Amino acid sequence: MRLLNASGCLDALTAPEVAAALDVFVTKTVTPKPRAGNAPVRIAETDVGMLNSIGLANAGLDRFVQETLPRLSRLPVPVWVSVGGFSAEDYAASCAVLDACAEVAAIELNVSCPNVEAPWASAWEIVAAARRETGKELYAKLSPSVPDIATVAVAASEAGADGLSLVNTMRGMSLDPRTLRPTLGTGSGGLSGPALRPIALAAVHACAQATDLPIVGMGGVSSGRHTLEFLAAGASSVALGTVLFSDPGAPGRIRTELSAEADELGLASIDNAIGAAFRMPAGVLEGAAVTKPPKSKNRSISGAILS
Amino acid sequence: MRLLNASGCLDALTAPEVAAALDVFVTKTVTPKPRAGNAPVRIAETDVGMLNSIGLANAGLDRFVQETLPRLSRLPVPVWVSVGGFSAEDYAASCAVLDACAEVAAIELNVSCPNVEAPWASAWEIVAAARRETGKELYAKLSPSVPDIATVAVAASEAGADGLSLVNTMRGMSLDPRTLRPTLGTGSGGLSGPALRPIALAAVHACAQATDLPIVGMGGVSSGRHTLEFLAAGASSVALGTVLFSDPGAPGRIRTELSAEADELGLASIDNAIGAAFRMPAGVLEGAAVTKPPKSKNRSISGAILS
Amino acid sequence: MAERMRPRQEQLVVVGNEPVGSYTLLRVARGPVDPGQPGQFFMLATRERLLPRPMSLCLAPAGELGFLIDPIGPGTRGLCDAARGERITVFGPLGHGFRLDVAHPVIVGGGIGMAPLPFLAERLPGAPALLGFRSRELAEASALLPGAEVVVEPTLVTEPLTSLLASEGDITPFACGPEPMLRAVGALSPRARLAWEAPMACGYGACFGCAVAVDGALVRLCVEGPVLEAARVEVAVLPAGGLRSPSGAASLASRGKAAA
Amino acid sequence: MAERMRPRQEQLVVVGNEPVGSYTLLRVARGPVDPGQPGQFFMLATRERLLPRPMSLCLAPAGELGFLIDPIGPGTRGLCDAARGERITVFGPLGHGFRLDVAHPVIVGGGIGMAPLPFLAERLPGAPALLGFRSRELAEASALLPGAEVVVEPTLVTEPLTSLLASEGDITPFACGPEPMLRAVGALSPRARLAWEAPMACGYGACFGCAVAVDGALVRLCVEGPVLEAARVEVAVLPAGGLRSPSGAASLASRGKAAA
Ligand SMILES: Cc1cc2nc3c(=O)[nH]c(=O)nc-3n(C[C@H](O)[C@H](O)[C@H](O)COP(=O)(O)OP(=O)(O)OC[C@H]3O[C@@H](n4cnc5c(N)ncnc54)[C@H](O)[C@@H]3O)c2cc1C
Ligand SMILES: Cc1cc2nc3c(=O)[nH]c(=O)nc-3n(C[C@H](O)[C@H](O)[C@H](O)COP(=O)(O)OP(=O)(O)OC[C@H]3O[C@@H](n4cnc5c(N)ncnc54)[C@H](O)[C@@H]3O)c2cc1C
Ligand SMILES: Cc1cc2nc3c(=O)[nH]c(=O)nc-3n(C[C@H](O)[C@H](O)[C@H](O)COP(=O)(O)O)c2cc1C
Ligand SMILES: Cc1cc2nc3c(=O)[nH]c(=O)nc-3n(C[C@H](O)[C@H](O)[C@H](O)COP(=O)(O)O)c2cc1C
Ligand code: FES
Ligand code: FES
Repeated sequence: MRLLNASGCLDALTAPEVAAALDVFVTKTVTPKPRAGNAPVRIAETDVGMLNSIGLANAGLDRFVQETLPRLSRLPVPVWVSVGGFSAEDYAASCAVLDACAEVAAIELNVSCPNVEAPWASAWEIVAAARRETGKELYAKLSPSVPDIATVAVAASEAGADGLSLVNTMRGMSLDPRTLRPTLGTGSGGLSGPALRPIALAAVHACAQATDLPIVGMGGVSSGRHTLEFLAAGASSVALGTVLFSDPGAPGRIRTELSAEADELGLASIDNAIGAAFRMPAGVLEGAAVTKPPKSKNRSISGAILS
Repeated sequence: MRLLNASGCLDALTAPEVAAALDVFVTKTVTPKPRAGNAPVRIAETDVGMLNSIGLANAGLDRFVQETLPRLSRLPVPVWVSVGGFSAEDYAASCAVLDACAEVAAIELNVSCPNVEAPWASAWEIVAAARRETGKELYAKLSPSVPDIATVAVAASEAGADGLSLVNTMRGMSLDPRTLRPTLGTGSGGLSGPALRPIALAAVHACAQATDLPIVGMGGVSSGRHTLEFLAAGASSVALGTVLFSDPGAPGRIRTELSAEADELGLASIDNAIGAAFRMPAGVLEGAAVTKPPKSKNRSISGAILS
Repeated sequence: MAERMRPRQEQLVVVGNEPVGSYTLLRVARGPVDPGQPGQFFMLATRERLLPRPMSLCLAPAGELGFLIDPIGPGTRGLCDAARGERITVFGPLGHGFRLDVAHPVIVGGGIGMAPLPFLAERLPGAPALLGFRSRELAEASALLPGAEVVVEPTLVTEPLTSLLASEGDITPFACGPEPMLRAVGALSPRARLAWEAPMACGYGACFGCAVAVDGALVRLCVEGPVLEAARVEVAVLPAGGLRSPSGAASLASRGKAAA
Repeated sequence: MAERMRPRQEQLVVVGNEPVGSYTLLRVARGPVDPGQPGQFFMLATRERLLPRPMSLCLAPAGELGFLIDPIGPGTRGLCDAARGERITVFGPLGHGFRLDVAHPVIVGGGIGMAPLPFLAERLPGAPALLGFRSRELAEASALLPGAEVVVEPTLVTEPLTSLLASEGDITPFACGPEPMLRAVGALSPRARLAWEAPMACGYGACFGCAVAVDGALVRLCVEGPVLEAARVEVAVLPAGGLRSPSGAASLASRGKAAA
């Protein structure tokens, strides 16, 4: 089990001690060209989570590679670089550059659906293009705003991804209580935090069932119990996002809470909880080996009937 | 402004006094054939909402028309029938039958994405097929689990829908705290309640901007303030779902809270708040006329960049 | 529903909250709410939880409603922590309780399933009562049903019931308890009246969450039950092992610990 | 960040919570937390809200940290309601405060913008102070800055400042207040040191939510500020009308009422 930060939720240069408490540091998404990001107001709080419309503000790949990466390499933990873009070529070009950087342990592709018509098609295209340019570990980060995230995960897997990061934010909105106009400058923004947790848990569970890829689970994790649940649903790593804003000490606290959970469950290692949601009650958590969740290639869509 | 119940969240036959407190009663989704629904456990509570996997349990269209509809016609409020199915023909056949029933004021098409590959294409297909069979008012109820709900709304509008119901549940999951296995019998289920509110508000806002159709807003509404926010985002009606489970008196309470909000805002009618989120600060809520939100046919997809 | 009391939703004041063994007896001022019939239930809203929780009426002293609560999760723990003077939203009475029209009733309960039985016993004066518990501590709750015969595991409550059925053939068990117990009682006596449980979001027929199979068809337990005649219930559609079966209750934690 | 105090995250005990006019002075036991420099801020977690709220340090009496809070929304109201003995999670000191290295400082504040000024005045003994408020009641908070010249609307604090600048040209304003006030002060004196505001989720550079344009580039106010030199700030990227401009503050409610 590895503990990461969620992309865009920590800057290791302004808070190196927080990054050092993780197993992996993930950068904010880097795009080929610099981006100022969206106009303020960029963040808002709702009763069930927070909204952001940062707009992928970043200094661009060149400055990232020249200025930021050398400083990040001094961190005591491996660095994953999150890559974004507006076409498969964008991703491919960034991967080609990063492939040459020894400091980069892995690349996370922020597949934020440039092609809304067919999310799995664009995931396939982006991962395949990136795969051609790099031998580094490639994680595909997926959006939960699709009818069936498992089909997107399967496409990413078939295109050559080495892992999945699940999930990105959902579109949400809040209104100013006095003017009744949108709080965020952009109208709507990305919803993160508690509201995302059941959605993210379902996404992790569905993708663990549909693919063999290792999964970084995230979405509203703020305790050892939540971390345990993502592991049980099939994630082997968990990333902290919104919780870091209110609690920069969260990595240490969550590790402590996780060992308490493991003790409570009688587990030698919390890793034994990975995939527990897929095991039959009788075999639950017995033995140290990690049971792989069953794969079903021909998943039935009738599972889509909810209410 | 009309107050409705959300489909599947009220049975007017077991609770006629709750239904009578609404402006419209909406039935649970009726399918052509009877459905037993999913195996228990069918409901679970999470920290941010509830999960259900009822599985469209219903007695089927024939029994609905013969037994239920005559009893519903005794209600003091108009009845909308929610229709579900597994193909466009299913919807069309049900609409043909219901078109002949005088008791039916409108039909809500529960477009729960039988075709996950292209949500707007299946919305178009279903609405168009239904439209051919009935002259009754047709509301298309859409899922928020799509990359861009406005494109689905536009498709429904172009296929002949008279209105939109926004939104249905999102896929979510919770685990039993002791066994770490899914709480619901089906694994995952539909997430409703508070977690859905910012998502639903963004969906209403986006669809109000993209189409001219009247909108029934729903998702986590549990107070007059929430109702007001959905109106401001562009809904002209609001439906109550999960809140009815904990508070069958919610319709009356929310009406009282809404008049207090209107007084507080200095509005002659709460209808003057409809679309307030689209108005320029200077003109906010002045005058009694309902300002239509601006329509943009060529909406830019770059709005999809969140973080 | 015509013959039954119209359910009311009221904010009722907590007047007492005392431990009874491992359970808690929560008493609220009754206000205008009718206690209904034994076996009927109320939905109790709990602090900071989205959904209310179904609770059988346990006792109906003048001006009060009493609920016996097993703190097994966040909702029931919240109710057990309710302080005197606090207000709790109560909705009921709901569902169909025990029909009392039999000559020789016997009251049978297991664990927290004894909750509806003290109120039932009031309406069935003289009926013998049999209670089974998993431990001595849990058995303390039997004080609420004076005169009951109490057994503790490994003895199961079905043992004294079997003897009674053997000696007096025409008795009708009125039972509430974990699903395996209800099944066993139903097998011993198909005309037994059994109070079942299912997860409930609303308690008044709105959500279709509480479906159980009766006479082969799924029905809403909150509408048709919770009390049903034994022979009519097809328990196979309840969650594997039932909600309160020993296997369902055996937690990951306790099993993990035993293994460690 | 090398020269500054390393921020700490601690649960600090509330030792006092007193009204000061319409504001509240929240005092917590300092524990191991350093008060930092005037103009630096702390993130205060609030009951039941997801995100902490940025608050300037107002007073730093021995062993305590004091915050002056305007209850304008759920977060600030929660802080104003904190009871003595309650623990509050405090993270700081954060950001860059006022550099004090000028010959003739003048302290200028508007409304709740006076929050960081008492602590600043301690470090700038003898500096004249000018405070502006929208009402007499709000002006009661000026008691925390004894000796300050206080004006109430319609008089704006820029009026006495303009006079002072006319008579003593080499003064440097140290200002905190609503955005239009800061703009006006910056226009009067481009070398003014201004404490800006932006919505902040984290306060330590993690979220990029607090972006403002400085020298034409978007920077994080929590990292580069909140105190910035007037001439460097391009206010155009702040939300239309600013966070605390009179037009921004004019609520739907008050406008609606006026029209009614
Ligand atoms: C008609 C009816 C009457 C009831 N009367 C009483 C009563 O008088 N006193 C009383 O204490 N309880 C009663 N119950 C059960 C009670 O409603 C549940 O225990 C409660 O809803 C659980 O809520 P929770 O938040 O505490 O636990 P949850 O978090 O909902 O559940 C905690 C754990 O217990 C399991 N669980 C959930 N529901 C049940 C259940 N019904 N039985 C067993 N395990 C469950 C869950 O799977 C979970 O592992 C009644 C139930 C019904 C349907
Ligand atoms: C560096 C810094 C230091 C600060 N120091 C102090 C201080 O010492 N004392 C103090 O009372 N406040 C201070 N603030 C402002 C304070 O952080 C906000 O008022 C608070 O976060 C609002 O939270 P809320 O939940 O109460 O209101 P919200 O619900 O967040 O906002 C309520 C209403 O006020 C508006 N609003 C939101 N943020 C602000 C803001 N910053 N200014 C004006 N209106 C706003 C919103 O648009 C909304 O209409 C400081 C802000 C910053 C960035
Ligand atoms: C302020 C903010 C900025 C974010 N920026 C990015 C980003 O640059 N790239 C990315 O892939 N995800 C970004 N995300 C999404 C997070 O990485 C994460 O997927 C999401 O917030 C869910 O996790 P959480 O609920 O724990 O925050 C951002 C989230 C937030 C709140
Ligand atoms: C128990 C339950 C059953 C539902 N059944 C249906 C249904 O049959 N048809 C339908 O269109 N939506 C159904 N829904 C979705 C609701 O109509 C509504 O869209 C959703 O719950 C969001 O509103 P809420 O957050 O106020 O509950 C159901 C929701 C719940 C909670
Ligand atoms: S509990 Fe909702 S229908 Fe029975
Ligand atoms: S408040 Fe988060 S970066 Fe400044």
